Amino acid sequence: ADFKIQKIEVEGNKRISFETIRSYLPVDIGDELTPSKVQEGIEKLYKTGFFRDVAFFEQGDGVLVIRVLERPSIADITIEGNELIKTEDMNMALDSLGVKKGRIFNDTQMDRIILDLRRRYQNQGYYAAEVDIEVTELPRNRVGLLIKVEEGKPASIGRITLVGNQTYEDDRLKSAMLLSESAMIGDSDKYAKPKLQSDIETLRSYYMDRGFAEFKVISSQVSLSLDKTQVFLTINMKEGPQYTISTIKFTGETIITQDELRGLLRIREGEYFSRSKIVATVNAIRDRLSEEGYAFAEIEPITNLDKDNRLVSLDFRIEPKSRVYVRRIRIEGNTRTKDYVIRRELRQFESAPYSLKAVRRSNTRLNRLGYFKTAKIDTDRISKDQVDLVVKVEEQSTGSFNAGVGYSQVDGVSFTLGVTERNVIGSGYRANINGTYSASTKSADVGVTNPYFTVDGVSLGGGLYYREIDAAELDVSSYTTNNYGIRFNLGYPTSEWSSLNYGLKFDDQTLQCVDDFLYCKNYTAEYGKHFNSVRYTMGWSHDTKNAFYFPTDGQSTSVSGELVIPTNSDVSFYKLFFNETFYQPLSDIFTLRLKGDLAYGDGYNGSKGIPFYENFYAGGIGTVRGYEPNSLGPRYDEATDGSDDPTGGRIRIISNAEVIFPMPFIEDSGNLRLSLFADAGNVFTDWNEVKLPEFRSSVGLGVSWITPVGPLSFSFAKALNYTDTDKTQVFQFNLGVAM
Amino acid sequence: CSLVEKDESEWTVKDFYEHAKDAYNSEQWESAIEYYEKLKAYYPYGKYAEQSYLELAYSYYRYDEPESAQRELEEFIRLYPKHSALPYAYYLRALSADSINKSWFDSWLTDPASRDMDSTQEAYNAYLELLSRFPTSKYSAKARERLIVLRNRMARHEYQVAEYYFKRKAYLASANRAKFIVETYPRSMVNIYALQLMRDAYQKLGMTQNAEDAQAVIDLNLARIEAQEKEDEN
Amino acid sequence: CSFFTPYKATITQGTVINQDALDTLQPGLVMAQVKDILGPPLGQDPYNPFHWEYVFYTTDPTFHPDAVRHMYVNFDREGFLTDWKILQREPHPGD
Amino acid sequence: CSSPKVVRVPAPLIEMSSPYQAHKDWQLQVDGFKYSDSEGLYFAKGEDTIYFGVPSGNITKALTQPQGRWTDQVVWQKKLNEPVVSGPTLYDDLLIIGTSKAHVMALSQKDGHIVWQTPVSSEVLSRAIVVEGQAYVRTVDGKLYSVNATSGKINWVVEHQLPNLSLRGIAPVTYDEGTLYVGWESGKVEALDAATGERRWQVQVIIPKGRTDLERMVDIQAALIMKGGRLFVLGYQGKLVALNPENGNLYWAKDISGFRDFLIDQQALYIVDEDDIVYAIDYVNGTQLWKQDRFKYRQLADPVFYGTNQILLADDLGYIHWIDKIDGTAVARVEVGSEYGTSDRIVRVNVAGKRIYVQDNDGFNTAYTIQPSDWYEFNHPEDPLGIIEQKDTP
Repeated sequence: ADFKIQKIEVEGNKRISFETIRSYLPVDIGDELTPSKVQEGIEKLYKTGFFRDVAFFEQGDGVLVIRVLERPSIADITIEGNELIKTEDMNMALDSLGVKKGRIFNDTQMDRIILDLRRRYQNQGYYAAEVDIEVTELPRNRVGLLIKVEEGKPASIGRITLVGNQTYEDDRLKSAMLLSESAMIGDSDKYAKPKLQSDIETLRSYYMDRGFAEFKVISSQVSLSLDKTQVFLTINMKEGPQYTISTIKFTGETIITQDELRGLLRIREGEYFSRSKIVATVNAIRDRLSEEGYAFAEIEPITNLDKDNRLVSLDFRIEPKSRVYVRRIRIEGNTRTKDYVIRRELRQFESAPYSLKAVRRSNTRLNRLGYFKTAKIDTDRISKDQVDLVVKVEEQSTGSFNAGVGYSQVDGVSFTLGVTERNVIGSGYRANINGTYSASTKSADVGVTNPYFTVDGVSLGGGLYYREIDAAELDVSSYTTNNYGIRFNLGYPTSEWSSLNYGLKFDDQTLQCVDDFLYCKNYTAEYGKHFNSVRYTMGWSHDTKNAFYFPTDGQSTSVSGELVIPTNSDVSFYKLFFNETFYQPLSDIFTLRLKGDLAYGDGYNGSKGIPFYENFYAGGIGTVRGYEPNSLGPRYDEATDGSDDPTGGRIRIISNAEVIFPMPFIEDSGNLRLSLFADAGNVFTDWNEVKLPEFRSSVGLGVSWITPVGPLSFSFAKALNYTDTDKTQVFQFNLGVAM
Repeated sequence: CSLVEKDESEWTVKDFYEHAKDAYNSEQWESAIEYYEKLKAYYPYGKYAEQSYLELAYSYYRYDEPESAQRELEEFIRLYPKHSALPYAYYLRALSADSINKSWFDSWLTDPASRDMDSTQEAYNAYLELLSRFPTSKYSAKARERLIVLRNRMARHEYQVAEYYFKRKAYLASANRAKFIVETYPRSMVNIYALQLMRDAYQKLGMTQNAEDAQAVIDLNLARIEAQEKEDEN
Repeated sequence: CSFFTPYKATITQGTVINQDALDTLQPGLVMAQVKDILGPPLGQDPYNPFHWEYVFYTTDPTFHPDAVRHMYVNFDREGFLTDWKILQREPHPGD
Repeated sequence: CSSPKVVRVPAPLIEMSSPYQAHKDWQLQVDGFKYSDSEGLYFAKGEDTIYFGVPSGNITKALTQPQGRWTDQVVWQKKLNEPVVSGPTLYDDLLIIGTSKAHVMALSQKDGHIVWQTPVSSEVLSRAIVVEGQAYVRTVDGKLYSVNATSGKINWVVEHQLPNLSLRGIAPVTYDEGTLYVGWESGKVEALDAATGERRWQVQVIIPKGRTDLERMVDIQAALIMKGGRLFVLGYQGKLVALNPENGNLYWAKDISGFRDFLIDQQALYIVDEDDIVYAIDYVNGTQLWKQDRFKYRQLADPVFYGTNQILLADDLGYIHWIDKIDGTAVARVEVGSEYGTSDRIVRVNVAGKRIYVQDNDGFNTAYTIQPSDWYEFNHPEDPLGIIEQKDTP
C-alpha cells in the first residue's frame, strides 16, 4: 500500500528554510506518497537550483524525510582587468544571468557567463578578448568568484573598401561615416557591428537624399586579418540612376485643399529625388491632418520611376482613417498640484475632436507654469476613433525660501524671512511673505494672487507692504524712503499668447535725508517730505516662450506704464517700461538670447522730470554685469550735493546678448545652465546724453542654477569700455533673478 | 548584544538580527534598515532572512519610503508563496501604496482626491488582492474599510473633474464624466450628485430624453434614500 | 476681437457630422455602421442604449461651421437603425 | 575552464652558426604603400622578368637579373586608378589582376596598357587561375566568376552563402581535368564543372563550432592541392583532410588547423599551422612524418621549396630559415631585415632558381641571392644549401 504522509521533516538544509522547501512539494500532509509524486518532488526541488542533491525517505509511522545537500551561495564577485566594460555594467550583465551576491552558485552557469561576456567584447570589436572565472571555496558553504578579463586591443580598421560608388568619391562618403581607417582621437577606427549598421544607413540616406531612388547596398563583408588585430570592411553598393522629380500629386481623401497640401511640400518638381525631404513632407501632412482631428491618418508616398529619362513621379496617397475623438484625459504624477490647476491649462477637451495643435499648445502651457520639471502628454489609443490622453508631470519645488538671523556691528541682530511660492500647496495661487527686522530696517510685504480668479484666466491679486529704513543702509545714496500701502492687480488674456494687466496702488511715503546730503535737503525744502499718491499701472505683454526656466524658443514683449497721481503734493510723474526678450535655438544645446530694456520717466502737468528717489539705476546682475550694483550713470557733485553717490537717471537703456547651453559632462543638468554673455547699458538724465560711447559694456560667463531654494545666478564679467570713475566687479551673485 | 564589537563580516546571522531588532524596536528605522539589508546580503536564505524581509519592509514604510517597502514585500511574496505571514505581507504592501499619496495637509486643507490617482488605484488593487487571497485574514476588515474610502476618493475625483468641465461649459465632457461615476462607482457617496450633474449637463446640451431618463433614476434614488432614513429613525 | 476684450480659449464639444455623412444614413444600418458614419456615440442615453444623441458646438466660428449641431438616432431592440432626427443644423447664435 | 591564452611570444632563434649571408641583388619600393598578408597579391615570374602589383594600383615589370643601376631594373610601371588587390597572373602575353573596385583587368605584358576590363560584383581578392583560356577569379562577396582570358567576357558565375565573419583574403581555385575545386569561407569544399559552373558535389569539410562569430570561423584560406588522385584541404580552426575528388568522400583527416598555403612533393605534405608549427604528413595515409615547433608564433609566411630538399620559411622578424624536407631540422638561416632598414615583417616570399624575392610590410620588393658569409671563409663548415660548390657567378 502506498505511504500516507503524517509528518514532513527536512534534513541538511542550513540556508534554505523548511517553508521554502515545503512550498515546492507536490504533496502535503495527508496525501498518498506515490512513486510518481516522489519523482515529481525531486525534479521540482532540483529545478530550484538550490540543491546539489535531493533524496526522499519514508520513515516509520508516516514521516516523510527529505534530505538535501545545498549548493553554495555566492559570497562576493570581484572583476579584474575590465576597462572597456565598466564594473557596474558587468554586474548588470551578471545579474541578468542570475549571478549575484547571495544567489546560489551553480557551475554550469560559468560557461554561459564566459560566453556572454566574450560576446559583449566581440560586439565592441575586441576580438582577441579572453574571460576566465576562478571559483574559491569560502567557509559556511559559500564561494567567491574572481572574473579575470584580458581585453587585448580592439580590432582596428585595416581598410574600408567601397565598391560601386561612381558618383561620389570614397573620401566624401567615408567622411560621413562613423567608422574610419585612422582616428587621432576617439574610437572611430575601432570596429563595432552597430557602427557598421549605422554607416550603411548613412550611405543609404546620403544617396537617397541626392536623387538615387534605387540606391541599394547589395552586401557588406567583414573580415579579420590573420593576426586578428585588423578588420577589413567591404561595402558593395549599386547607385542606380539619379532621378529628378517630374510630377507631384495628392490622391485619396485629402481633407485639406490641394493648395494647402502643396504648401506643406518640402520637395518641388525639378529637384533631385530626396528620401528625407519626402519623409519630411509626409510628417508635415500627417501633423496637419492631425490638427484636423485625423490623428491616425496614413500618408503613403508612392514613387513610380521612369527609368529611361530618369524621372520619378510622386503620389502622396492620403488615407485619413476616421476622425479621432478624445474620450478621457488622465493626469499622473501630480503628487502636489491639484488636478484642475493642470486641467485648466489644457486647450484639449474631453468628449471633443482630437487636435494636435491643442495638445501641443497644452504641453507648452504646462511647461510655462514652472510647476513641473517635465510635463508631457501621451496618447493612449482605445479604439479606431477614440484616444485617452495621459498628462505626465514631474513636480519640482516652486518656491524660494530664505530665513536667517544675522548680526553686524552697525545693525545689531537682524532677522529675515522670505517665502515666495508660485503654487501654494498645489492650489495654483501665488503668494509671498517677506519680512526683515533689525535695528535699522523693519519691512514686511505680504501678497497673494489667484491667476484663475475666473475660469477663463482673469487673475486678481493684492498685497500689503511696509518699509521703514534708517538712513545710509543702502549703498545707493544717503537718503531713504519709508513707505507703506496697499496694492491690487488684475489681468486677463487678450489672446492665446498675450495678456493685459492693470494695477492700483495706494502709497504713503516719507523721505528721510542724511543730514549732509544737501541735494536731498533742498528737495525736501522745496517739495516737503511726505508724499501720498495713487499709482495706476497698465501693461500689455505678448509671450510665446516655450518654458518657464531656460526657454529655448519664442519671445516675450512687454510694454507697461505707471501713472503717479499725487494726493498731498504736486509731484506728478509717469514712468514707461519697454522690454523685448528673444530666444532662438542655435542647435539642440545652444540657445541665443537677445534682450532689450528701456525705462523712461517724466513729469506731467507742470512738474519736471521724476523725483530723484524714483530714478532708475544700472549695474550688476539683471542689468549690466561686471559693474558694482547700481553704480552706473552720473554722480552727485560732492561739493554742492554733499555726496558722490550715483544719481541714477530717468532714462535707462539696457541690452544684452547671450548664448546659453547646459552644463557639459553631467547627465542631469536639467536645472543648470551656463552662458557666454555681452551686456551693455547705462542710465541718463536726458535724451541728449544718450550717445553710444556713454554705454558701459562687459562680456563674461554666467551660471544660472535653479536650486530648491530658488534661482541662483553667478557671473564672472570683464568690464570693457569703463572709465576710471566706474566701479567694476568681476564676480557677482544673486538669489532670485533667474537667467 | 555581544559586548565587544566583532568586525561585521564576522557576525553570525544572529548578531545581525539582534542589532536590527534593537533598532526596529526603538523605531530607529534608518539603522534598522541598514542591518536588515546586511543580514539579507550575508545570509540570504533561511529563517532570519524570511523574518527580516517583513521587518525591513515595515521599517521602510515607517521611514516613509513606500516604494522600497513594496519592493521588499513583492520579493517576499515571490520567495515564500505559502508563507504563514503572507496576509500581513499583502496588507503592508497595500498600506505602503496607500501612503504614497498621503500629505499632512490632507486632514484640514487639501483633498487627496484632487491629486495623482495612479497611486490610489495601486493601493486599491493591493487591498483587493489581499481580500481575494485571504478573505478571512485579520486585516480583511481594515482592508474593506480602506477600499470604501479609496473608492469614494476615486469617485470624488471623477466628480471634481465633472464639475470643472461643467463650470467651463464643456457640458458633454461633464455629462460623460458623471456617467462614468454612475456606471463605475454606483455605491459611492457622490453617486446622487453625479446623477444630478449629469441631468443638468444633458439639459444644457438640449438632450431632453437623456435628461428625463436621468431624472427618473434620480427620483428613484431619492425615494430609496428617504425610505432608508425612515427605517433608520424607528 | 478688439485689443481690450478678454480672450476666451476655444471650447469644442461633440462629434463633427457633415452633410455627406448624413446622406449615407439609411434605416436598417447596424450600430457599428452608424458609429463609422457619425462617430463615437458620446451622447448615448445611459439608461436607454438604443437612443443616441449627437451634439457639436464650438466657440471658434471657423471650426466646421457646416457641422450638424444636434441630432439623435434610435435603434430597435435588435440594434438596427430605425429613425433619426436633426434637431439643430446651424450653430446656435453666440455659440 | 580555459585559462586565458598567454600573449603569443615568438620562439627564440635556434642556436646555429649559419655560414651564409643574404646578398641584396636589387630592391624596389614602388610607392611606399604597405603590403598586407591579407590580399591576393603575388609575384608573377616570366623567364627573366618579374611582375608585381601594389595596393596603390601600381603594376611593375622588372628584370630578375640585377642591373647596374637600380633605375633600369624596371622595364615599365603602370598606375591604375583603382587599388590592385590580387594577381598578377601571367597568361599568353597578358597580366591578369583583380582590383578592390570590383574589376578584373588584363594588361599587356609588353607595355602594361589595359587590354580588357570586366566589372564584377565586389573586390576581386583571389589570384586568377587561368586554364584553357578561362580565368577563374573569386570576389569577397562569395562569388566565383569564369571570365574569358582573352576577351574578358563573363562566361558564368556561381554564388555561395558566406558566414558573418571570415578571414581576409580568398584562396584561388584549384583546377584538375575539367573540374574546379573551391574551398569556401563557409568551410565547404565544392567541385564544379569548369566549363559550365555546374556543381558536381559539395561537402562540409569543417563544422563551425561555438556561438560567437569568432568561434564559428571556418575559412578554407589555403589553396587546395590535387595530387595522386587526392584532394588536400586545410581548414582554419578545422582540420587537414584528404578527399576523394570524385565525390568528396573522406580518405583521412588530421587535427591540424591553418590558413597558410601548404606544399606537396613526392613524399609528403608540408604544412605551417595556426601557431607556426611545421608538419610533414604522408599524403597517402595521413600519418605524421615529423613536426618542427622551433618556429612557434614567429608568424611564418607561406612556405616555399628551395633547391631539391629544403623548405624556405620567412618569419615576421626579418629572418629566412631553411629546414630539411626529410626530417624538418633547421639547416640554415640568414637575416634579411635588420641591416637594410626598418622592414620588420616579411609578407610574401618566392623563390626562382637560387634567387629569393621578398615583399615586406613597408612595401619593399627585394631580390636576394645567398652567398657564403665572411665567417665561412675561415672555417669551411659543410654547405647544406649546396651553394658554394657551384659558385655561380654573383
